Parts: sequence; structure tokens; C-alpha cells
Amino acid sequence: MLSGIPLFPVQASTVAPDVDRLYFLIIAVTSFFAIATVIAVAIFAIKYRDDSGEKVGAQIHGSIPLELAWSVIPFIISMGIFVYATVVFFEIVRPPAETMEIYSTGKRWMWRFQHVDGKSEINELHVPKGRPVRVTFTSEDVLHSLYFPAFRVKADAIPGRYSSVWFEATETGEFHLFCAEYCGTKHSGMIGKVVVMEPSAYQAWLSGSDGQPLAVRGQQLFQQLACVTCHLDDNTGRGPSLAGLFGTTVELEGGAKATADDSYIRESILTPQMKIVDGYQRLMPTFQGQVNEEGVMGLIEFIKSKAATARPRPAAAQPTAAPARP
Amino acid sequence: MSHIAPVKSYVTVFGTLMVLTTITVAAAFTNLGSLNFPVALAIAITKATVVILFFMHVKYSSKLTKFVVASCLFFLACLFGLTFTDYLSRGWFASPRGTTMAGTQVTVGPDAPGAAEKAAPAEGGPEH
Amino acid sequence: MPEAVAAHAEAHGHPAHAHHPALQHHFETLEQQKEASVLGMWIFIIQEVMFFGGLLLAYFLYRVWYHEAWVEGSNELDILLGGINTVVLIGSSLTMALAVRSAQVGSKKGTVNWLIVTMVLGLVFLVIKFFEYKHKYDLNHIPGANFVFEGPHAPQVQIFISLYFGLTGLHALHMVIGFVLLSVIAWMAHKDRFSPEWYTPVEMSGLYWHFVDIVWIFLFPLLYLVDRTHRLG
Amino acid sequence: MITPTLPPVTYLNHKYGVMSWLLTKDHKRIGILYMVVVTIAFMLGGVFAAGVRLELTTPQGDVWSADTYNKLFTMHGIAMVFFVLIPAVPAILGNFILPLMIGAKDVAFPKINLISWYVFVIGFIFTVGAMVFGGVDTGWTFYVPYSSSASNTNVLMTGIGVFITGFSSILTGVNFMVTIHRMRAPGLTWFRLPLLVWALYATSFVQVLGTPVVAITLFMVVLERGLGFGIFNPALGGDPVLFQHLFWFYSHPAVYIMILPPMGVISEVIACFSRKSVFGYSFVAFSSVAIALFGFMVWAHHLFVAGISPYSAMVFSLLSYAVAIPSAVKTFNWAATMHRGAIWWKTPMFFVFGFMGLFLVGGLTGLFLAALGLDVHLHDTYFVVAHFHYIMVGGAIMGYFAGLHYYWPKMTGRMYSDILGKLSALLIFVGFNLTFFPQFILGYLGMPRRYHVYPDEWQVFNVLSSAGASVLAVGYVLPVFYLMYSLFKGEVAGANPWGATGLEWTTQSPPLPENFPGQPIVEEEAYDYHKREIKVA
Repeated sequence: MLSGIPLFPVQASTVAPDVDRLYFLIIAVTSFFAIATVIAVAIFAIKYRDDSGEKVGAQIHGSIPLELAWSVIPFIISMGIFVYATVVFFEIVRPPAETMEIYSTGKRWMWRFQHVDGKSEINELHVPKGRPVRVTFTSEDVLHSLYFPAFRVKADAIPGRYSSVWFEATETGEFHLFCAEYCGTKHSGMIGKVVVMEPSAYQAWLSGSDGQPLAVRGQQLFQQLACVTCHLDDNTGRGPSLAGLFGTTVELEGGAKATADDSYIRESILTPQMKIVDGYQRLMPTFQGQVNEEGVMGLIEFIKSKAATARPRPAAAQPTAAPARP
Repeated sequence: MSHIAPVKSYVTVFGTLMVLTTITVAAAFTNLGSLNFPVALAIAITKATVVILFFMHVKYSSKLTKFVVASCLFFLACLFGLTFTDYLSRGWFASPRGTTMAGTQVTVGPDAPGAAEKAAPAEGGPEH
Repeated sequence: MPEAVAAHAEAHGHPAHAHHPALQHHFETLEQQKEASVLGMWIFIIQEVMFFGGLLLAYFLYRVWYHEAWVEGSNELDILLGGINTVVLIGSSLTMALAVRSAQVGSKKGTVNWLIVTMVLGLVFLVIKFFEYKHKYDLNHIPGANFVFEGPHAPQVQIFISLYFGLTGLHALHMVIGFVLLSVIAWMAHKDRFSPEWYTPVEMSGLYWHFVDIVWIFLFPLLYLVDRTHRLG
Repeated sequence: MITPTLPPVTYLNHKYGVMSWLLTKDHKRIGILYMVVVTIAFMLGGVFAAGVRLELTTPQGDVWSADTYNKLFTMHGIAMVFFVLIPAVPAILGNFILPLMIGAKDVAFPKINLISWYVFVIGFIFTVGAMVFGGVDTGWTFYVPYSSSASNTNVLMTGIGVFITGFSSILTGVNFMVTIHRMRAPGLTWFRLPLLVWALYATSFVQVLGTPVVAITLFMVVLERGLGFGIFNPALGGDPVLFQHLFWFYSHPAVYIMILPPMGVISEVIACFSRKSVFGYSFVAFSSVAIALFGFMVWAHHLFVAGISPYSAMVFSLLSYAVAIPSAVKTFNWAATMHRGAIWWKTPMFFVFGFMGLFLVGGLTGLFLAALGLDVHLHDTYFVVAHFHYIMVGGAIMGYFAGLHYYWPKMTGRMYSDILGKLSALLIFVGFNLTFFPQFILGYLGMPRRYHVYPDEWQVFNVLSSAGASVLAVGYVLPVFYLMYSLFKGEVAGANPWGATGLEWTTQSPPLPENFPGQPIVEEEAYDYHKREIKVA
């Protein structure tokens, strides 16, 4: 469908029809008011035309009911549009419980997508049709914005933080992928294709991957960066055990609590002093600069894959930990 | 038109300002935990109002000047208040298993009691 | 709508009493001109509040985000010098108010002397500020490439120090502008340009100086005091 | 009827020489000085726009390199926003007409008025200097961290230039506020004021209280870029979204600086050429003030996808809908004013027709972008570009042209050719729609803004848009000719060529140096056309 003059973007995701319905609703409402006003102005201009310039208009100063009418009614209509638009917005923002994970990093003028099983691609993204996919991404330098017009979703990539968009593709084929936040010289070159394939074709494409799964690469890094010396699975090391950590709620020093999600793990790797787990020393050095974004994603996948072994409660006697908090 | 105040009144105003300064410094050294910030701010605001009313003669000037001085608070409230609706509510929207759209960093789950804890330790940060 | 203006509705707007030299051509009475200047000065001060407001927003946000860094950063600052500066600045506010008062009563000598005392106090403030900055420089706590800080939250403390230099630097810049302004007004007072009917420039510079003092009244607790206790507790 | 002759003593001929212009404290001359600089900036911005449109006629990057293209749209944005749209109506028409409208001899602080012109010129020189020495490519929004760390162009010089220009806007705002409060003629109560004065009053709120926040934001970017301070630096834990909050806290109310004064001009022109008082005077007046105040609470609709929390996005989306209501009220009141009026089809009225058509589309497309669900798709696409051009060019510039053609006889004492005026209005209207309506379609198709190259299938709309741009350029250049021509050969206009109400039309044109022979007194209501019989030369 790249030939011919497209007048309307293809609807290729579950969210697209809802967004387009909202679009047509607002078009209907606004064009009604616009055309009504333009016709009124045209009629008055022609009907009451006077070229002498010396006739005087009628003495009308205004009417309170009319003023109230055309301020209250538009307000009510706009509140209606606001509610409908917010419902669509939360449909876009809240991903379903089970999504297929894809990691991505935006770097000046290219998008790098990392599939969980190891295959990575640049400025191209292969996704299966009919399965919700969530792309979790960050930027390595300036602001970028991952934008799929066909799926009607977009999110800014902010350096130092994770953003994510989710979509469930409903049409196979190739669609545009853009960077929507100005990022310098080749901002208009930081584009690509998202290829939606049938699930079977996607598995075939995926199986042909050469790289080992992300989790395996994460495990290598876990050894390489000597994380294993402190983070032992049986919780006897100087750092908290990471087995089965992902998704649980962690008790922090000072009574605060945090959900161990991808942002928490990334923050604990790159800026460990921000959040210290209850009962542990402030020993962990920062790994900023020693591991790049892909490495962090690999470590996150590895930690996700560590099954929850029997993890004794931190209250158990720790050889090195400070006396347990009350 | 403008009111000529006796020298004594200026000196007393200066005195009150000095007293308030010593109070705020003393308060800074006693440990009131999360109350420290509001107390310091309250004392600073009283000192500022004293300076505005007496040293800057707003007490004796026209209603319009008083209105202009007060209107400044509205715009500061807009700037601080609405920006903090974003920063304080960043932790509240939780999506299953992690970060949601557009960098909404999720560090505290909705069910955890200290939900707003991380986002606003200024109010509730326990001291130790 | 000032009533005084309505009283002057004859042919060419010549007010009854002699045309005061300081009354500018487009005002009807000295009264109207004074009110206009006061209103204009206050609007200018409100705008300056918003100017500092932007920096304070950054301060408040990062204080919420990086509370521990704010504690470390705040304890780096010398509270004694800060305290002395506060007393000096509030003192200069008093002397400024007395200068305005002596201009109101028409004592030229009083105005000039109080203005000079205010300027001296302003200078003392700037000198103390210079020593504080020099102390930061010696510990090379100047934000930028060679920023060195050994605490655990070094990068966030660099943000605190950047905001500290931003806020106090901007305040010091306003002090310098105030100093120049006061020297001009003191020179005009010395030339006997003011009288009990027309002393507006003295009052306007007074308003400006008191505003600069109010900014410091907020900066001192926010930067120096507020996070002091966490270290002691 | 004797044909009117040029008055002997006017603000133009009572003093001659360059110094009499460069050191003038007369608000009328300062208005003319502003017009000179703003016209230069408008032409400059237009040249940059032509460069952008030329490049976009072809999908590939055939005309300019990517860097040059990025500099072109950035400098187009900076020249137009800070040096044309913000000063246009307030500084040129406002300076000239406000004291005349309220029966004063001059603005409250004439010396500060001149200083604000010089500050404006110094800022302009700084910014043009940055453009000459290699330009700047951060976009007119200077988003961090690109502007503070990644861009290697003259961001510092431009930042300082815009910082300085901001003070000109602040000083003008202070001047107008005090003038309107303290220097109204006897009998001129708040509800007898012309609506342009209300609009300028509301605008001065925004100028005075918004501009310092962008000044401090640019100051922080300059500190971060120049001295390595770490306020927004993500590597240290700084938050680039904080910059966007601070920047848009000013820049959204700034679009109300750009649109409110032209709205005031439209109220004046519609009342005069419909020979009728404006429908719902107090509603139109208060809607100006409401827009100015509400305008400070809506800025984060520029940040819906930038990483703010969804709940905060809801708050700002709600407030953005609320701020749209006063604009709608104004538009309906203008339409109602023409009902049972005596519509006189002269050039200013043609510009009003153009304004009504374009501002309606511009304002209503704002509702698309305030809708959260849609903004995720539409943010940073050409839909946004089309929306703000419809409001800025369709609303603000059309309003400015309407005011320029309405007050030209008062400013110069000469009348321009009506036919050419109407032709230029028509050309601008047609060229504008041809340029920017296809961009709505491109926007919904998903074409991101600030793109040097784009996919081939969208070339048709871009070619249409570039064609429209050339028609628009002709429409804008035409007035320069017939207005300059009217300075020498135009027929003498006389004190009140349009038969309008208002103090500014009671004095001679061009006005006396001190505006009025005596102190004018106002007895009647604002637009009481029905009480007078009008003789038109």
C-alpha cells in the first residue's frame, strides 16, 4: 500500500480504530461549529453590506442568555470529548498483563532493537501479528521518540530512564517507524520499518538467529563484572540474592518500598547508592561506563530468568549485614 | 501621601527580623524531622511579609499595589503547584511488571504502603 | 481613576501651582506620577520573583528527588558566613529604609549618609560571598569537568552545587546592580536633587534593595539550614 | 466637502534628523522604530521559510544539507516567534495607539519605552549575529540535552540574544500595565475602554510574568553549556523534562501574547466596519483576561508524550479544554456583532474575514491536540505545525495586517489603494490555505516535523504546500509596495477616514507630538455608532 497517494494511515493495531474514531468525532464537532460560524459571517457580510459607509448598524449590545449558551454548551461538549479522549489514552498507556518483551536503545540516528532470545536488528523491527508486544527503550544521548504511525503510538526516549510503548499488530506488512523528537543532523534518517509477520513466519525468522539469547549474554556479564561475588543465590553474600527478585516488592533502607522492575534493576546497576536494600551496607560500586545499555538489558533478562529458589528471609543471621532492622 | 514612620518603628522591625533569624537558625539545629522544612519556610515567609509591609511601605500604599503583590502568589502557585502535579504523581500509575509509556518511571508499586514515599520523602521521610 | 486628574481639565492642563521641575510633561500631577512609578516598580519586582522562581522550582524538584544529596551538599556550606551575611543584609535593609525616611523628611545629609552605609553593608555581603566562593574553589567543588566530591551521591551533589551557584550568583549579580543603582542615587542626593515632594528615585531603589534582601531571606534557610539536621540526627 | 489637507504640525515633521528618531521618547515614533525592525525580522523569517519549503518539495535532501536544513527551520522559528509574533501588535500598534486610545500624552515611562526598543535591537543583533556566524540548529525550543551538550552550533549566542530580547517584552508589559491603570482620560472608566486596550492589558500580564521564566531557563542552558553546570544533565541525574516544564511554562502563555492583541484589533475593526457596538462587550473584555490567566495553567499539553505522569497529563488536558472556551466566546461574539450591522467592505474588513476563517480552523484544531488519546499520535507531526501556523499566521499576522491597514491613515495621514489591499488579503488567504491545509493530512499520516527527508508517498502534499508558500510570499510582499507608495502619492486621509468611534480618531492624523490639543474627556460608551451620523470623505 505504499503506491498511490495515501490520504489516511492504515490501521494496523488494536488501538488504531479507537484513535481514529476519536479523530472523526472531533472532526465532526469542530467542523460543525466552524462551518456554522463561517456561514453566519458570510451571510451577515453579504446581507448587511453597505458600500456608502454612512449607514449605522442596529443598536444591539448583547444578550446574556446567548452568551451563557455559547460558553456553557461548548464547555460541556469539550468535557465530553475530554473524557472519551482520556479513556482512549489509558487504553494506549496501560499494556496488557502478558506482553512479548523487546528492548531497544535509541542512539544518535539509529534505533537498535534487541529481541529477548538474542536476535538484534538496527532500524528494523520484526513482530508477530496478533500478540501484544511491549518495547521498553531508553536513549543513550539526547531525546528521541519512538513513533509507529500505523499503530498510533509514540513515546519519548529519555536518557537515564526507561520508556515503553505497547501495541498488538492486526495487519501484516511493512509500516513506518520514525524518530519524532528532534535529535540533530540525521533526525530524519533515524527511521526504519516495522515488519509484522504471521506468528509462524515470525518463529521461522526468529529461529534463524545466530546470537545467543539475551539472558545468556546477561549471565556472562554477571560473571565478567564479578556481580556473582556479592550476589549469591543462597543470600549469604554481601549483596541481596537476586533469585526470583523480578516483580517482587523490596524493603529499602529507611522503610521505603520499591517494586523490582526493569527501571529499579537498571538504577541499582548504574546508580546503586540511590536505593539501598534494608539490612545491607552501601558497598556496591557504580557500573556506569563499564556496561552499555545492551549489557544492562542482558543483565535484566538474566535476573528475570533466575527462578525463585528457596530464599531465606533477610532477617536470618547475616555474617556481614548490620543488625536487622526492627 | 506616603506615610512617614518614626525611626523607632523601623528599629523595632529590624529587631523582629533579627529575632526571627535567630529562631530559624536555632530551629535548623534542633531535629524536627520532616517539620524542619515547613518551619523554615514559614519563618522565611513571615520575615518577607514583615519587610514588605513595613520597609516597603505596602501597608500604607494603594489597594492596587497590595493586589499586585498578592497576585504574584497566584503565578508562583501555578508554576510550582502544577509542575509538582507531574513529579509527585509519577510513581502512582503502575502498569504490570514495570515501566509504562513515555518514561513514567515506576519505582513503587500501588499496593506498597509507602506508595508516595519515594516520590515525596520531603513530607514523610523518616529520620534516623 | 485619580480624582486629581479630573480637577485639571482646563484648556492646556496647566496645574494651579507652578510646574514642578520633576513633573514630566505627560503626567497631570506629581501624585499621579508617584503612583505610576510605585506601581511600575512593584510589577518589575513581581517579574523578578518569577525570575528566581524558575531556579527555585529546579531546587525544590531535585530536593524531592535527591534528598540525601541535598543533605550532603547543604552541610558543605559554611553556616557561620551565611548567618553573618543574613544579618548584614537585613541591616542594610534597615539603613536603606532610614535613607528613604530621611529623603521623605528632606534631610539631604541623612539620605546620603544612610545610602553610603547601605552600600558599605552591601559590599561586606559581597566580600563574604567572595570568600565562600573561594573556599568552594579551593576544594574544587566548582561544577564542571574537574568537580571532585567524595560523598556517595557525588553527581547529585554537583546538581546541588550548580543550583547553589546559580541562585547565589544571580542574587550577587542583583546586589552589584543594586550597588551601582544606590551610588547613582547617592550622587543625585548629594547634588540636592530630591525634596520632600519628589524623592521617588530613592524610594524606588529602596524597593529594589528590599526585594534583594527578601530573596536572600528565602535563599539562606533553603540552601543552608533546611537540611542541616539530618546529619546531626 | 472640502478635501482634507495634511495638518501643519505632526509628530513626524516637528523634529527632523536621525538623532530625533534614535533618541525619541515619543511613543508614536517608537512604534514606527519597532515596525522597521519587525518588518526586517519578518522578511528574514520569510526567507528561511522559503528555504524550508524549497527543500521539502522533494523527498530526498536535494537542495540543502541536513545541517543547513536544521538551521533554516530553527532560525525561521526564532526570527518569527521572538522578533515578529511577540512584538508585532503590542510593540508596534500597541505603542502607537494605546496612549491615543486612552487620551494620554504618552505611555507611563517614555524613557523605559525607548530602552525596551534598544534592548530589542541588541537582542536582534545578537541573534542575527549567531545566524551569520553559522546559525543554530536546536529548533526554536532549545530542548536539552541536545542544546546543552550535543549541538555544536551557536546556541550560547542565540540564547543570550533571546534572553536580552525577553527584557524588551517585559518592559513593554510593565509600561502598558501602568499606563492603562494610571493614565486614562477623565470619564474613561474601565467599561468604556476600547477592547484593544483590554487585550493589551491582559497581554501585559503574560509578558511581565511569563518572560522571566524563559529567561531563567535559557540562563540555565547557557550555564550548563558554557560552564558545565549540571542542572539538566541526565548523566548527573538531571531531568530533561524539567527543562520542558520550565520552557513551556512561558512559551504557551507566549502564544497568548501573540494572539490576544490581534484579537483586540479584530474587535476594533469589526465594530468600526459593522457600524455597531461589539456584541457582549464585557464578555469579550473578560475573555481576554480569562485567556491570559488560564494560559498559565495549560503548558504541559506540549509534554503529553514527553514522560510526564498520565494523571498529570489528565489535569493539563482538562485545563487546556477550559482555556479554549474564552476564545470560542470571542469568535461567536464577533460573528454576532456583524448581525444587523452595516458591513462596509473595505481592506481592514477583508483581513477580518480572513482572520475569522483561519483562526476558527486554528483554534478548533487545538482541540485535537488537547485530546490525550489523539495527541499520542499527533504530537511532533505536521498536524501540530499546521495547527500553530493557522493560529500564528492565520490569526496573529492577519490580525496585525488588519490593524496595520486600519491605523495606517492615522499613522501616516495617507490612504492606500483599497483594491490592492483587498487583493493582498485574498492572496494571503488562498496561499495560506494551500500551504497549511495539506499539512493537516500529512500530520495525521504521521509525517514527523523537522524532517529533512521524508518517505516518497507524501511528496504530493509537500509540493502543494510549497506551491501555496510561494502564493503566500507574494501576498505578504504586496502590501510593502502599496503602503510605501501611499506614503508619497496616497490621498490625504484626514482625522477620521473610517468614521470610527474612539479617542484616537478625534485627533488629527498624523497626530500631534503630544497627541491631543487639550485633555480629552469621555462621556459616551465604547462603540456608540447608533448615536452619531457618519460623513465619510
